[in-house]
Amino acid sequence: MLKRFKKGGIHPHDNKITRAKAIEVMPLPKVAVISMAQHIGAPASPVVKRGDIVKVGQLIGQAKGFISANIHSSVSGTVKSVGDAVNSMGLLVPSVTITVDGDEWLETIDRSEEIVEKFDLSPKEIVSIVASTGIVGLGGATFPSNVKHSIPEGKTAKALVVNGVECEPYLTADHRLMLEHGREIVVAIKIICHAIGVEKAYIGIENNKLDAIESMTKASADTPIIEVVPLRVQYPQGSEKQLIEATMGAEVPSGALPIQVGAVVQNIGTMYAIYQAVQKHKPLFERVVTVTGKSVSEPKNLLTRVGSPVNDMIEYCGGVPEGTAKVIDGGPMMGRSMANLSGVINKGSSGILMMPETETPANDASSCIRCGKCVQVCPMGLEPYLLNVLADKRNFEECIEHSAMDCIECGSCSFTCPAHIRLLDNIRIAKREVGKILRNRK
Amino acid sequence: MKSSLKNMVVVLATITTVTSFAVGYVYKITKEPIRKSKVQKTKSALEEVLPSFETLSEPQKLMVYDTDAENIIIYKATDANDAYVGCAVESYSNNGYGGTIRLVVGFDVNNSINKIAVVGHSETPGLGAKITETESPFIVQFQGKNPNEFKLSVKPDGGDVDAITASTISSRAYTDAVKRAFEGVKKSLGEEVDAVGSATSQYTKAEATQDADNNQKTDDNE
Amino acid sequence: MKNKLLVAPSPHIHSGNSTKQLMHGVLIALLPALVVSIIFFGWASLYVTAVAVASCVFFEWFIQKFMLKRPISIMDSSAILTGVLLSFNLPATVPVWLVILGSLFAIGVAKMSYGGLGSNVFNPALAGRVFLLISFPVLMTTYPIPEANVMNVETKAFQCETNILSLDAVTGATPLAEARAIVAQGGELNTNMNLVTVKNMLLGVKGGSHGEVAVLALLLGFAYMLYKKIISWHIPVTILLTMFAFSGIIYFFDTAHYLHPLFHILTGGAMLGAIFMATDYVTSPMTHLGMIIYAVMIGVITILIRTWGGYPEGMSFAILLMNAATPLLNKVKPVKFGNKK
Amino acid sequence: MIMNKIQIFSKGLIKENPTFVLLLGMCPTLGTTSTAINGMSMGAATMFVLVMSNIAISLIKNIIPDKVRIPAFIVVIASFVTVVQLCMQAYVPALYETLGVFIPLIVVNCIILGRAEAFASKNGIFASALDGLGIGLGFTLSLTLIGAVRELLSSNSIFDYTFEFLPGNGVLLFALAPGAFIVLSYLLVLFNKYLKK
Amino acid sequence: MEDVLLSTVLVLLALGVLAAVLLYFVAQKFKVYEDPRISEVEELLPSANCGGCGYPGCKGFAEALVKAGDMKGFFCNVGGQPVMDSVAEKLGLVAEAKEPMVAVVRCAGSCENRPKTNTYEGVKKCTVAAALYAGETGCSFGCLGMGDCVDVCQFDALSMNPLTGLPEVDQDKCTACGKCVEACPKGIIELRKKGVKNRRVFVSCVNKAKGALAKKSCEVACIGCGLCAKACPFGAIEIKNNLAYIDYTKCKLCRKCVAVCPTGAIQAVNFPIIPKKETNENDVKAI
Amino acid sequence: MGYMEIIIGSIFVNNIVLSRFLGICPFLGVSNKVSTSLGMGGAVIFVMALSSVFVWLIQDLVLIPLGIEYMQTITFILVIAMLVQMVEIILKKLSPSLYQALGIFLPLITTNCAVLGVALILVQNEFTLLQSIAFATANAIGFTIALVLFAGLRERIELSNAPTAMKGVPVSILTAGLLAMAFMGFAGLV
Ligand SMILES: Cc1cc2nc3c(=O)[nH]c(=O)nc-3n(C[C@H](O)[C@H](O)[C@H](O)COP(=O)(O)O)c2cc1C
Ligand SMILES: Cc1cc2nc3c(=O)[nH]c(=O)nc-3n(C[C@H](O)[C@H](O)[C@H](O)COP(=O)(O)O)c2cc1C
Ligand SMILES: Cc1cc2nc3c(=O)[nH]c(=O)nc-3n(C[C@H](O)[C@H](O)[C@H](O)COP(=O)(O)O)c2cc1C
Ligand SMILES: Cc1cc2nc3c(=O)[nH]c(=O)nc-3n(C[C@H](O)[C@H](O)[C@H](O)CO)c2cc1C
Ligand code: SF4
Ligand code: SF4
Ligand code: SF4
Ligand code: SF4
Ligand code: FES
Repeated sequence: MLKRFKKGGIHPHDNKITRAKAIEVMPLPKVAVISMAQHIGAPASPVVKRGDIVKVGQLIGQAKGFISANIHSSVSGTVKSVGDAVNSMGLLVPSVTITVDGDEWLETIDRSEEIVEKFDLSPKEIVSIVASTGIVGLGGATFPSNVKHSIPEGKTAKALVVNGVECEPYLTADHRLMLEHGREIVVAIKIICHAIGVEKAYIGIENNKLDAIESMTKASADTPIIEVVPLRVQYPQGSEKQLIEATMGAEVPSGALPIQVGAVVQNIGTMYAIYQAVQKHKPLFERVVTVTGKSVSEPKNLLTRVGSPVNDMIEYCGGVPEGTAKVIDGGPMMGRSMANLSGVINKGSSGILMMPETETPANDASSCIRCGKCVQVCPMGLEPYLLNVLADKRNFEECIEHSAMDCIECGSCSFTCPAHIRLLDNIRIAKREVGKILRNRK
Repeated sequence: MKSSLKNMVVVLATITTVTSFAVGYVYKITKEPIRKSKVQKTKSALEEVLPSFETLSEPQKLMVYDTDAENIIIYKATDANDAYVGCAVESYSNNGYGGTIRLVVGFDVNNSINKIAVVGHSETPGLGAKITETESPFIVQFQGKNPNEFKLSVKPDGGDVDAITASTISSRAYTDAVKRAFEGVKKSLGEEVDAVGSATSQYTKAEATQDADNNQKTDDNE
Repeated sequence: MKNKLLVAPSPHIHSGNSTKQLMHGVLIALLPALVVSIIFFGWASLYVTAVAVASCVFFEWFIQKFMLKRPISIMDSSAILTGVLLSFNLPATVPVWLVILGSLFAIGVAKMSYGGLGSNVFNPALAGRVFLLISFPVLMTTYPIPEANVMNVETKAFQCETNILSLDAVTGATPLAEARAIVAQGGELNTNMNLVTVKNMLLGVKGGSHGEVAVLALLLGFAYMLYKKIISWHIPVTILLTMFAFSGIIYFFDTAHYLHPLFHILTGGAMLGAIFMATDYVTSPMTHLGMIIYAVMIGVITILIRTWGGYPEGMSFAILLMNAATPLLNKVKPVKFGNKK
Repeated sequence: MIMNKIQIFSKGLIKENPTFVLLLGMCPTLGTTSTAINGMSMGAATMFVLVMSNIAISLIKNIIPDKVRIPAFIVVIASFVTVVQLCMQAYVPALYETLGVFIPLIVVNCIILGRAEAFASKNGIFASALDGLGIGLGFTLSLTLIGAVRELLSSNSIFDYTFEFLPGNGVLLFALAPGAFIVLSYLLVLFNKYLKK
Repeated sequence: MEDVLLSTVLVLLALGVLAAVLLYFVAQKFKVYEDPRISEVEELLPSANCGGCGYPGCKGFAEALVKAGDMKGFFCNVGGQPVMDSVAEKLGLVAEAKEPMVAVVRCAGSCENRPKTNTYEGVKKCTVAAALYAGETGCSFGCLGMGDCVDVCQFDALSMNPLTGLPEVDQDKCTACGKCVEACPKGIIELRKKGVKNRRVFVSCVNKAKGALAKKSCEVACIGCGLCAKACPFGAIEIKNNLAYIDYTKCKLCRKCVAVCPTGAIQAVNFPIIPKKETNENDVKAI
Repeated sequence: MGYMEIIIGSIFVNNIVLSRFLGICPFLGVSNKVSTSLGMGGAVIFVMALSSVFVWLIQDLVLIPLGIEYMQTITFILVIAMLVQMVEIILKKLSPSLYQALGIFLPLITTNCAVLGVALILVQNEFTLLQSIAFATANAIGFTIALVLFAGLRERIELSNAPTAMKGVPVSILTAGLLAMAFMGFAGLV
């Protein structure tokens, strides 16, 4: 019996259309709009001004504060403007807009294909490289990785858990990386194990990616500290708390961080970025993005520069298909649907998904029939139906008692509700308000 | 008004004295009517269930079964010629659906049932309470029957009584009370078979009921 | 872009479940029992079912349209289900007005007064049945008896066809009521255990409400609902086990006056109640632990009422009582992630 | 002045109806309304006590020390209740039996003590009597109404005047405990809808 | 017979006296300090102890009320309004007369002024949409039009105008409770001075984007041009983050600003209609 | 009457609220929340058990010997009122925490029908002292069970969308009705 997390979960159809499509390089954009807010935490402050000439890999935004990350230019050319730009959600974000001119990289970056296995760095040095190259989690949360690698006083890490689950339907970016760059990822794992001082690393991969399991097993054959853990398919296996339970068997207590049980979780893409940063001196300015959808004419996995317009990418894959109702940044379970297509790709964008109206949930919520299905599927053991009404009645105090803050926003409850209630919409509001109340209490 | 120990005591004392006096006075006035109304029920029940009669004997209290908690009371009736015309029995059964059912059962000279009146019950309206509907087949079936020939238990229990639909329990209890009355009569007559014809003490109708009054149970909250 | 993009918070896909689908699933699961009932009781049983369904749907529509002035939701089929289950709880021979009155109570009082599907706190069909049982005990306990010989069944059904609406009621007590009568007369049960054979109990050749008799057909429905994941096993299995165990204990102490445990779970509304009525989502607890406590209590109360109470059948009351306790049982939280050390 | 008095009297009927608006004295409201006549009698008995105790209390209000106010009022009210009890026992024994324990329980009916405290202990005799009469009448009417509806539904009759209304000789449930609650609930809805402003 | 009367009187007398004495001494002996206002309020209450108010008896009610220090949500059915009034008086909780305020909606982005650029399909709540994105139009500051404010208003003072897609305040019903201000995730509603004869002048826009961007998304947006601030003789207008704000404590309702605003973002309500308005509109077109 | 019969009878079969209709005011008033209803239930159990003792003593040692049973109503209510008030004062001093949990409900209990009603019923039934206590306690437990169930139901109804006309009191009373209907299942148990 394969391992998996125990409580709740759902089985959406995985629709991995692009699983066999090798990573392709996306042509350079004409104009790149690079957001200063590509990580959770405070936006970086721009260190270039209008008219400046920048090279690929050059620092253009300086991290500001603890959970913030450096931003590097993904293109070479002239800075067109520095200031607010409208993103794909219609919101204004501080950005640097660069008119692209050629493709001139910083000389320090090693652009060769050769795999550099050896490293000779102290943990401190590794962490500082990860910080200065602006690496954030590519699994979706865009949490600055160096923070995770700095184990807090009094805690010890026991294992690195590499998240190769990619449980979101449609997305295949991590899958392709594991197939094409398994060896590099193994090197990165060794680096981070050294950085955080552990002798054990798990790579969790669901068994709908048998080729990836095989590829990673092969790549890590000579590295005994790495254990590839095949997992039974179940959404949201990729969520770090669930993954830690599935691989290590430990439950991260409510409100605590993974390090509480000695785990550090990193996404496959992040590991590949770390390899490039440490061994190739390449900051994080490009990533693999899956452009997909059932009626997209040429779905692809694209290695894309951060700041490339969404529109260009869609055009490159054959344009918006007839009947598309939603374009989603990310996967169908957790991704955000875009309000316009003039936005750009960020570090956290793992996919562009185009869905026809027939595939999106109908907007016809009826009253809750108390079937308990949401309770049964919630991986956190919450009572979504209750949080939903409590939030609806604005009774946020009681939401605290019912652990609203534990919700990982996986969406399993909304997915499964036969009454088509958008439970998570209200629960998110509950989390926000509860957060406010808790902060005020302190 | 501000309270002090003195005025508290004085005022409360005054009020209680005055009101208790008043209440006590009302009690005195109503005592008699209350007693009357209590016996009225039995009295009219006796008159209703007995064949026409002139005088009633002294009530006789009797324990029918060893397990009984209460007495039944028998009144023997004689006509103007002092001839025994039957008797009335205050009987009961504790097995009703809502508790005790109290009946007055009238027997004629042959110990056949003359009429039965319900004087107390707490059965469910619409179900068990049908035992009070004098015209109903359930009640009528008892009239004129001699329990020596008519087996006093409901049909499901192997007797001759047709139970009220969906109220077997009430019917059973009712029948039980009638049976108890009958057993009482048998017992009473068996002991004083001779005495019937030459009862020493004779009462007029009015006196008889008066007497019945005095023998009422006085357990109610008077 | 020609048409505007749709924007919504995640998730952007749905399992495809719907309330209507679930209700239809339950209806399908009830079909075998209906078929058996028609075979045994004739077209009258279909007639009662049809009247109940029609009046439930009508009342729901009427109330929503003219009294609550809310959107009409009869399309979710829950009223149909209430109608079917209500009728299954009635003897096949009840007069039409009784069925309609029961539907009015079930839908009007127990369901719509609370706001309709999902808001009610008591099982509407059971509320309707208990209302009728208390109000019209005579009509509600006059059962037609299906022919004891299965071979005759066809001819019986045939006869009824010619005389659809007036099934010649061969009235009789349910096995439970009969057993009670025997005890009441001072008889002993162990000598009378052949009231109904186990085979007849399973097939449904016994007196009772027209939908509750066919045990095998109901079990078939149960299997279907389990397979379709409409309900989980917790409530039905626990109720039946509890009934079996509790009545078994009583039986063990006095075999002469108490019924065999198998008899308990195969007769009366045990199967119908445990499988279809105690499991009603709206009025049963949400968590598995809650469900188990709920089910154990239903089992215990049912046997208590059956054995010592005024009504021969306790299932309906037990479920209603535990419906009332459901909000309290919902205070039993699911096991939260992160409690294991 | 006249207007004022009329108001004191009439407010108990609808605006401050003790049953449907204030929701007081719920026990007799539910417990004694199986028929119209029972409801009416209970209402009348309560009204009598209410009027008398209002008068008595407005008479003695000035001489009662604060601390024993409640015990004093209770004694006065309880005395009137006992008087009613005795009189009913003597002259309408059948009624007394059906109303049972609810007659002595008039003592603890919130309406009575409430009116004593809220009105009689602050107003003159005439006004207090009117107040008691109005509230009492409101109570009586409500109880009669509930009784009538229950009697109609449960035995197809009102004040024992029988007619065909429901099939099956009426619906027994309405004569029993659940019916009392259910009828009251729907009457409240109607009251709120049509009478309460 | 007579001794029944006698014993009746004696028993009750004894009980009465006992009650008085016991209560007196127990009360003395077990005295506990509590806020004297509690018993004062309790005195005023009817002592029916009916529990109708939802509190455990009149005392519980009095305690809760004194603690809350606020009459909101407290009502005694038995005593009715007169009792509540006297309680309020005792506690000095009579609402003191305040400058009358009213809620105003600071967004004029109706469907015409502000075209839709996408369609929202989540739970129809402003808070939910606001947490997700900018909204169905190009303006990321304006009203989302899903009526959270309408839902929270207990006085039925707000309603959604289906034509404009904006909430409207019924100035006669609004009690300035501020619920809607709290509820609006976009901070669009503000409580402002009701004004002489209900007349008010305010900037009906909260768009902080630069002029061009603001104008692109909405016809009537404040573009932060500053003409109004210059025109105001009382210095009541301040431009911050590309947005003008009129301080109602300084504004004298002269309406000079209304005349100069090139987009018509400044609203003057309840003024008699004067022909000047037309020139105003012509001005807009000219620009 | 056996103790078992008294207890089952008063808790389930003749439940004081749902079948005898006593104490409806606090039943409707103090059932907004399960937690409060538990406190109220505790207080009722305490007061009923205590007052049953005093009531029995008065009835058997004073009223019956003197032949003035008709004074029941007045004396009982006086005694109960006095008792409750004293308990309240004493509790407040001796155990503020217990007072917070139970004591605050005490005044509410004095003047509700349940306590006096139970007192009158128990003397009517001519119970012994022990039987009286059992009867009173069982009735109070019955009250508590009904109250807590009802409070749970009300909490739930509060969160669902009852029709506007039914919201609040009407739907609560309706629920009490259906609860009473469910309790009728116990009919005949004793
Ligand atoms: C204030 C803060 C401090 C954190 N510190 C750590 C840390 O010390 N170690 C770590 O592994 N993760 C740390 N995290 C990251 C979280 O554990 C988690 O990886 C991140 O929130 C994204 O998780 P997700 O992608 O599952 O949503 C921290 C997060 C926050 C908000
Ligand atoms: C519901 C849910 C599903 C997730 N699924 C994945 C996933 O499939 N793959 C992944 O790498 N991270 C996934 N994450 C993010 C992880 O929790 C975690 O943040 C991440 O693996 C940490 O690595 P990173 O900091 O390198 O991104 C998911 C998070 C949530 C809440
Ligand atoms: C509320 C209620 C009241 C009842 N009242 C009575 C009653 O007054 N008398 C009675 O015999 N049975 C009464 N019953 C018991 C049932 O009708 C029981 O089924 C019946 O007595 C036994 O069935 P049978 O008479 O058809 O054999 C009552 C039941 C309930 C639920
Ligand atoms: C598994 C299942 C069981 C149900 N059982 C009942 C039932 O016993 N009675 C009923 O009226 N409705 C039943 N329904 C339908 C529906 O849930 C019911 O009408 C709601 O209680 C009305 O709000 C059931 C539905 C499902 C899915
Ligand atoms: S979104 Fe939150 S509440 Fe819903 S299933 Fe996931 S963790 Fe549970
Ligand atoms: S899944 Fe939907 S219908 Fe079922 S309990 Fe949860 S919210 Fe209610
Ligand atoms: S919520 Fe308050 S401030 Fe807003 S409109 Fe309504 S009454 Fe006025
Ligand atoms: S004013 Fe605010 S709360 Fe009201 S509809 Fe607009 S955005 Fe929503
Ligand atoms: S009338 Fe019974 S408690 Fe109020």
